[in-house]
Amino acid sequence: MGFNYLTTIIFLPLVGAILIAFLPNLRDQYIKRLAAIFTFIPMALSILLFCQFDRSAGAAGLIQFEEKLSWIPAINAHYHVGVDGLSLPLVVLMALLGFLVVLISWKINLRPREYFAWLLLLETSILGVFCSLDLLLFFLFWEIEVIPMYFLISIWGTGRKEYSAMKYVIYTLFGSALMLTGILSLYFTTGSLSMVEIARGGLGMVQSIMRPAIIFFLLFIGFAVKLPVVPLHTWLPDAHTDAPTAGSVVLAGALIKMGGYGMIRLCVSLFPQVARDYATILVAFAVVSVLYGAAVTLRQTDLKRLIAYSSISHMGYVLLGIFVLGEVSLVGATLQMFSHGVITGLLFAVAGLVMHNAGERDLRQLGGLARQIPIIAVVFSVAGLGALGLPTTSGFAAEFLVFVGSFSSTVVPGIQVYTILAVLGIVITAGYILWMLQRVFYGPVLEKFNGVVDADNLEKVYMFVLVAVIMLVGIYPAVLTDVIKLGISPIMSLLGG
Amino acid sequence: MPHQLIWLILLLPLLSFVITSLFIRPFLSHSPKLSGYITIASICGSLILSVWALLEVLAAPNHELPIPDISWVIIEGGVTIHLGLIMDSLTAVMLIVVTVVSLMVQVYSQGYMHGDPGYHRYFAFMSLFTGSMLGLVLADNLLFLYVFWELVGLCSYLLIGFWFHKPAARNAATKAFVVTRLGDFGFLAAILSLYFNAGTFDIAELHSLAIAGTLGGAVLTWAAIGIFSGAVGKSAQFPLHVWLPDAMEGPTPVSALIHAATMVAAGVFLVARTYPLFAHSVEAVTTVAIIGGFTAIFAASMGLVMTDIKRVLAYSTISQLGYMMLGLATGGVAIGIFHLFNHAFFKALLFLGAGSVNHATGTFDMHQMGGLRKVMPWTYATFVIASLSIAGIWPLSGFWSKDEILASSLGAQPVLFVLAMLTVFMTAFYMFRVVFLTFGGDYRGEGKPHESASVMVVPMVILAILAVVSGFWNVTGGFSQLFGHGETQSFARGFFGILAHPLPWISLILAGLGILLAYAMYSAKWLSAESLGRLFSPLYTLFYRKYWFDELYERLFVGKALINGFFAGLQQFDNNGVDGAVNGIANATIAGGRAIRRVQTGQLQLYGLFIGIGILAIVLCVYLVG
Amino acid sequence: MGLEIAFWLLAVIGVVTALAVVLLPNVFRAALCLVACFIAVAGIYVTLSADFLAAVQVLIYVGAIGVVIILAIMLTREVQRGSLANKLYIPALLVAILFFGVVGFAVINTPWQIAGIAPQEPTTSALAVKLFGEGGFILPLEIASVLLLAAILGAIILVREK
Amino acid sequence: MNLELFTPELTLVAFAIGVILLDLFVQRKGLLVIVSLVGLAVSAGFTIALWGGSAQAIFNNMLVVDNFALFFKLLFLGIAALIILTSVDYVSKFARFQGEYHALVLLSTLGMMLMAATAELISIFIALELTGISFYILVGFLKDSKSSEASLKFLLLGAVASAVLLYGMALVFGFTGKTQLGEIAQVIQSMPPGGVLANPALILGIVLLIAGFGFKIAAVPFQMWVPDVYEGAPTPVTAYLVAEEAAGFAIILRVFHSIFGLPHWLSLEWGLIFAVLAAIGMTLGNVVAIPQINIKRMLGYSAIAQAGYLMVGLATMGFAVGTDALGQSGLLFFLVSYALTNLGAFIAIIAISNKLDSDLIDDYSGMGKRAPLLALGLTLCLISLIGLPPAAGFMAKFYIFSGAAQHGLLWLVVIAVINSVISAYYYLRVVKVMWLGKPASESKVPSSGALRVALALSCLGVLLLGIIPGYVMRLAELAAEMFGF
Amino acid sequence: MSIGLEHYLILSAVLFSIGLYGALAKRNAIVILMSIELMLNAVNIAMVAFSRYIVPLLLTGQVFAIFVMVVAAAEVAVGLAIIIAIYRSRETVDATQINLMKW
Repeated sequence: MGFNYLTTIIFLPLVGAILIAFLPNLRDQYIKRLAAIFTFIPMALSILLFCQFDRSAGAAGLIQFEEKLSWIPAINAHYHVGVDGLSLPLVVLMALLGFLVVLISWKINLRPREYFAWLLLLETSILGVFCSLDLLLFFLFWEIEVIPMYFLISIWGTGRKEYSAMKYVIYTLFGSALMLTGILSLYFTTGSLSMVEIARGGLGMVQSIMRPAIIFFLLFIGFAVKLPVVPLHTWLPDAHTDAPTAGSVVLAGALIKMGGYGMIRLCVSLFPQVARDYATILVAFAVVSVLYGAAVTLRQTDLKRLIAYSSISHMGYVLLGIFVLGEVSLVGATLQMFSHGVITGLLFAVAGLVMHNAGERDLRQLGGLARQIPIIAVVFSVAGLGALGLPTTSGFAAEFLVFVGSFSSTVVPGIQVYTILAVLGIVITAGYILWMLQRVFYGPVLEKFNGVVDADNLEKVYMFVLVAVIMLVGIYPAVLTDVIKLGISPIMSLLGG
Repeated sequence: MPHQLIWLILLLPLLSFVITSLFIRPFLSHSPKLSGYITIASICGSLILSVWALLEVLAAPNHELPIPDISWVIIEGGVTIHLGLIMDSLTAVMLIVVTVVSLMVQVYSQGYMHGDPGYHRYFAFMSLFTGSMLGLVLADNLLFLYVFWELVGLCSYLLIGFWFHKPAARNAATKAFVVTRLGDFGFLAAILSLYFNAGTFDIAELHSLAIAGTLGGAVLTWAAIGIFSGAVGKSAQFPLHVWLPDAMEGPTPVSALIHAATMVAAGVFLVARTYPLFAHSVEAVTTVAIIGGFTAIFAASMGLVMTDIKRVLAYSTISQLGYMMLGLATGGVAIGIFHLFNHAFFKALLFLGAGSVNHATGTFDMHQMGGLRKVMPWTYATFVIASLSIAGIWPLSGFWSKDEILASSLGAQPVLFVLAMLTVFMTAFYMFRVVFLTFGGDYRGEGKPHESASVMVVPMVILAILAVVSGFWNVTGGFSQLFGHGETQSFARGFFGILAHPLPWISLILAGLGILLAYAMYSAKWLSAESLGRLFSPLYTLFYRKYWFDELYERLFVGKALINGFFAGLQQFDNNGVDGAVNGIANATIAGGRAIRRVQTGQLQLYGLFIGIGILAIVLCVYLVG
Repeated sequence: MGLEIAFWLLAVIGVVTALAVVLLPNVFRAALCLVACFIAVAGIYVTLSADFLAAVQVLIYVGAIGVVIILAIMLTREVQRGSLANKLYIPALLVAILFFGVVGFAVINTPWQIAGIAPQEPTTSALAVKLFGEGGFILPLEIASVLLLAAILGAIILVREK
Repeated sequence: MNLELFTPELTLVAFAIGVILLDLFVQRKGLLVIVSLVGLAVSAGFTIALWGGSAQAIFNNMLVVDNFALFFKLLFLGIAALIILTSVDYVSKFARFQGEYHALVLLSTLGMMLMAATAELISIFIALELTGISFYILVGFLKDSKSSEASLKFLLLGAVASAVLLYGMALVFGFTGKTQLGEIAQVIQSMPPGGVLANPALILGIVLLIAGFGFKIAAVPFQMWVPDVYEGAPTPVTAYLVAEEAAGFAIILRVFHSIFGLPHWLSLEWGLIFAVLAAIGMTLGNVVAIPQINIKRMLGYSAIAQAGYLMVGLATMGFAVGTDALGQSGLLFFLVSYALTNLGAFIAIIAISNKLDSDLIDDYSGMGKRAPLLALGLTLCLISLIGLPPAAGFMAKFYIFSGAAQHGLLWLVVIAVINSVISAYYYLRVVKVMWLGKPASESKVPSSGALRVALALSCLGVLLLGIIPGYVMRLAELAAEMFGF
Repeated sequence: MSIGLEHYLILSAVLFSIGLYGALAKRNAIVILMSIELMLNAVNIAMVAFSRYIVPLLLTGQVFAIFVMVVAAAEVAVGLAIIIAIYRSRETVDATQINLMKW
């Protein structure tokens, strides 16, 4: 394995960021091209990775494309990256979005130099989170993301952007603070920072020093803030709403997936027993998130805010899928993370387009745009239908797997009831998605929007790509599930399931 | 020919969808007709294949053709989901229904949609729908079926909202989708629980398990009821019937195809498809019967008073679907499906007729019509045939299937039988009310109506023929035979022998009375509709306001209770409760900072004092603790 | 016996003058009391048979520090304005008393390892050895010299005009 | 007695005096800067030369030369060098006292180096006072009202504190009859194990020592001088104060590790005290820093908070059993990264306020436009102060907290991490003002080469410590293990 | 009873507390300085007493005391210098007036 794929994928955007930030007198166009190049290569590589990934059953639980070298001997930390079935899809997702958001931001003309620098730095950090197998490295990447996001929201955002940005930072830091404590406890109880080792070694000795449940929840809260889980969710609507389009896309598309990923990677894999013990409560939280999120979404009148709230509900499915601790449900949860990433990413992208072109974001003021901007309307509808879990979109495949998995879970008593309640969520979802669609695109054609322009070719490109991904995964999910299950099966063996 | 070809039946229309939407619409929009032709061609292909399939099935020993599966998702130790087709008599019949009606409608649409800006879109959706509908009837496992189930729902949504700039249309579309989704929720839950208990999505396996009894008791009942709730949603049965009348906002051919002949019948089909599950649960089957019977008369009652021709037809559809449910529940698959089979043709025909009328007069309000029989004879003739057929007049197709349903319901549920009989009367009445108001008397609207173009008339004629003859299939008992029960008899014997029984006569008489009443009120004007309306004014308003169900659901339930009530509360809680707490903590910290900094007065001796106090505090703590 | 009397006498003088320092409103008098207190302390040293130290005390404190302080008082013309207590004197008093209590408690309740031997006298030469001799406190001495250098620098810088 | 172990200090004295004399003759004051830097460099050279050897003691065990001391000496020399670089422009404010300024910087460095190295109460006290007095003077160097006020407060409170410290030393001395740390340790450990109350004087002595040293390290409740002094002092001196704090920690570490390290019940005693003080300190500092409008004052409060984090290391040392040096090494590493970060921040502030003549945060509005690089540097340092990667502060916190967590101080760690969340709020406020605020004027903010170099150096250091801290951590470990009392 | 270590220690404690009070309670900066001198003297008494009673032959305490005196002198010098500087700029040495910087 000569070529260090992952390192390249992770750090190319960083290199790009540095170049963009410090190269003297760059013209805006070059900045954008530079950004495009330095995100396109990682995307291409990640797709290459995806193709090269060993899907044979023998590869179950194997870390592939692993790179490991000593980093901080003093605390026995390593630069240790690698992907397995669990992280690979998310890496691909982020790399994909990473490139597309550059296209999405093509029209940014306010301080582009800083903008794209931050954007690329952000991509590096998220990719790093998904790739790193060393707790310290993981946490390092996890924290790096905060600052770029802060700037993206507070400078290029809209509305109460500074408030939202600060809120985002404080919330995230709060979560990661507890997470840090958890990681530290994990470190000194096991003496290791390697996720692989800890997972393999189990936590026999932890018992003696401190209750694993404490560590589990310290970590869990950290991830719960990101995911987000009601009632730790209130940063999300503000941040998503006030962030610039690209910011929202990354936030919803990849960033909040770090939470779900962390839960599977750390909480479940390292503490199977604790997860089992507390599954019921966590599942209850999941159902609450689903229904509560959906209900509140139904009340939103701001285009982006509505989409933002819908994320809460959709991430509830992820939580459900994770903590019913079934193989199918976990696969479903991972798939849901991917599919939500693509779908909501697209939704935000198109919503941003609508707002940019029509100059209006209040659903009560919008209407009839399907006549003026048919292409955007079609794409928006496809994304929306994906969000409401229509078959042949990835959303359906993912949610269905979650449902099947959780319904037949053996861990949580009375899980059927929970599941049914969660399923009820899709009805409400249909409600608000269609309501949004009809408010924006249907109804009498309004004079004031006559000048509104439809998507240009650049925008068509990323729309088409995302739509294609949605449909592909929806029609033939095996393309992902075959990979994901390889990452999940070892966890199942840990769970003794 | 290899049986894999059957995949083509559903793939052809989907293909035409892809072609029209991805290539023709963007690149060849200047030649609108093209997409129509492609659609028709593809459906023709499906039709031919369907006929071939039907013949194959008829030939096959147990009326079933094996078709290899395709694996969709496999998670070892988890789920294994295959996609496969089932090709049995039920499917075969449904295929014929769908393809034939669809084809007719497409041809008709050539004329009806002529010059509409959304011409491409229309045919794209239409072929998508046809493909999905065919997939729905072909699917061999519940998941796959559910996929197409949702897709047809989507198409219905898209086509109802086809004229999206009409607020009524867009609301109707959303309403239709959400209401059916509500039913689908039950369906999905049922699928999950079935998978949980039986470990499979495959319908055949489920059947065998149900028959073997390994799958039974409450589980089976609930699963069956869950499935039925899906059917209730799609087939607009009570209490989820409210969406169908509004759905009439879509183009009329759409109503003919989707909201009369095929999609709404999918509910009936679903129940038939999973019939063994129902058969082994008394509760389930009774529920179906009661809902069906009640819906039949309930809907009919509203059909009596509507002035919008399409809405009358819509209610009649609901009522007829109720019949089918009733037939399924009481008489088994064959009877229910047979009515579905016949109904598809004459109801489609009725809608096409309505469409043709509307095309001529530009309205659906029957008060704006009248006297059209002179100007549009073809439409008139076919419409009357269809009306007679739906009214169940011997020997038209409606008679045969309806008769069987009545017979079986008499055997099973006398009460329901009575309701059904009343419905027969009502049906005859409102249908001929339409006939007389529309075609009888003199023209009340403005403009000069004229007969529609032949491209629209021909399909109607074909359907009219079918509406007459389709019923004959089971005169010999051949249809039931196909479903493996009933014995065959000579055509002549069945054709006339039926009249030897009393039951048909009762229904015929009731129907006749209905027609007579309609004639009396709306043609001969022996008694005035108004006075009658005044006479039964409470009843009239009750019917006319649709039992206030729309108000109940939309205003009260969804509007007040949920969205503006509970959800609004949640939102308040979210903003003030949860988020308020968050901000509260933040502000508290800041306030704390402001407060504490006051201690730093700049008095150096105060600082010194703190040093002293600090020392003392520490020492005392240590002494007292230690 | 003489020792006791001497101690008590000096102690009383010391305490009284000290109190005077912190209580007298007139700065000038306070300064004088301070000097007196220094002298009393010097006496205390004598009773502790630290003759050289006593001498140094007189030289440095009385001679140097006392004079400098009085000089400063003159410079700042604070005599008339007097030196009053600030608002904090009550808590200050409490703290002082409590502190005394604590120290007293500690001192009384601690088993000191008292060596019964008589102290060596005279101390001057011994101290010289201690400070400069082999194994003596040379390091602090050197640091102290640097410290004084710094102090002189500082005094100059701070007092001189810009 | 081999004096080469004493060369670093001697060099400094020589150069200090040299600078003073030179000042009398040369006109180009720039020369002083170079000479001082050379002095520091030479001294550092000697220090490095001594590194790695086993612990030795000279001046009959009053001065110890061990890795611990050398580590700190290097730290102080480095800081001093940066400070002198930083002051290049600023000294113009000191009119004709530039020579004295540099001399005093060198002398104070000497004092701190001695603080880190002395192992005998009297010497410790004198070294402490040398440092203290030099700093009193430096703080008052501007001689304007604010500066003198700060100096007076610092001096009077410092004097009280050192009186208290002396009293503590007196009690310890009286209790053991020794002033050598080593001998004192022997006496205490030879004592029969008894309850605390058996010898209250010792406990009182310990507490008074904590108070005396606590004043230097800005530990609650002896920290109240910090904001005023930070605000009033000349900015380079304010930056320099971090070194004094570090020196204070050096002494505390040495004294408490070697004298009171054993018996364990004793170390638990003061370990807990430090833990509690740490918790209060960080919370207080962070909370009160929020409403500040003067950046120097804000950083003063933040210094209190950081001292709280540092004391987590002390507490850890108290709780650690046997030879476990995690607390110390964590503390040392934290000190290095904190010093670097703080310096970086102040260098940027100096550069900016040289032009603005204001320390108000609001006046930093739009610095992102007017001085992008300065703003970037300041931002990096503030991020590091929050404790976010990829800056040094992150690693430092991780390291020091891991030690604490390891010795059952999880509660303290939780408080600490929550605190760093609070701190993000006010640190980021500065960042926000700089990058989001609209500039008061379009004019760029120039900065001298020396400042740029200093800023670049410290930022580089911050980044390196944040990304590849391994080497420095190793040094810290060596230093922490090599305690020759 | 004969005079013992405790007596001297108590005396030093008394003087120290008096000094502490003065340092905390007096307005005049110079008096504060004086009070601090008192505290230092108190410490010295303790030192010498310890030296006398604990280690009669070593005189360590006396050495300590000498150094304390040196430091005291230095502090006084610098302190007064600062006070005078302040007095120049503000015409007052009242510690309660010296509170430009607060909060």
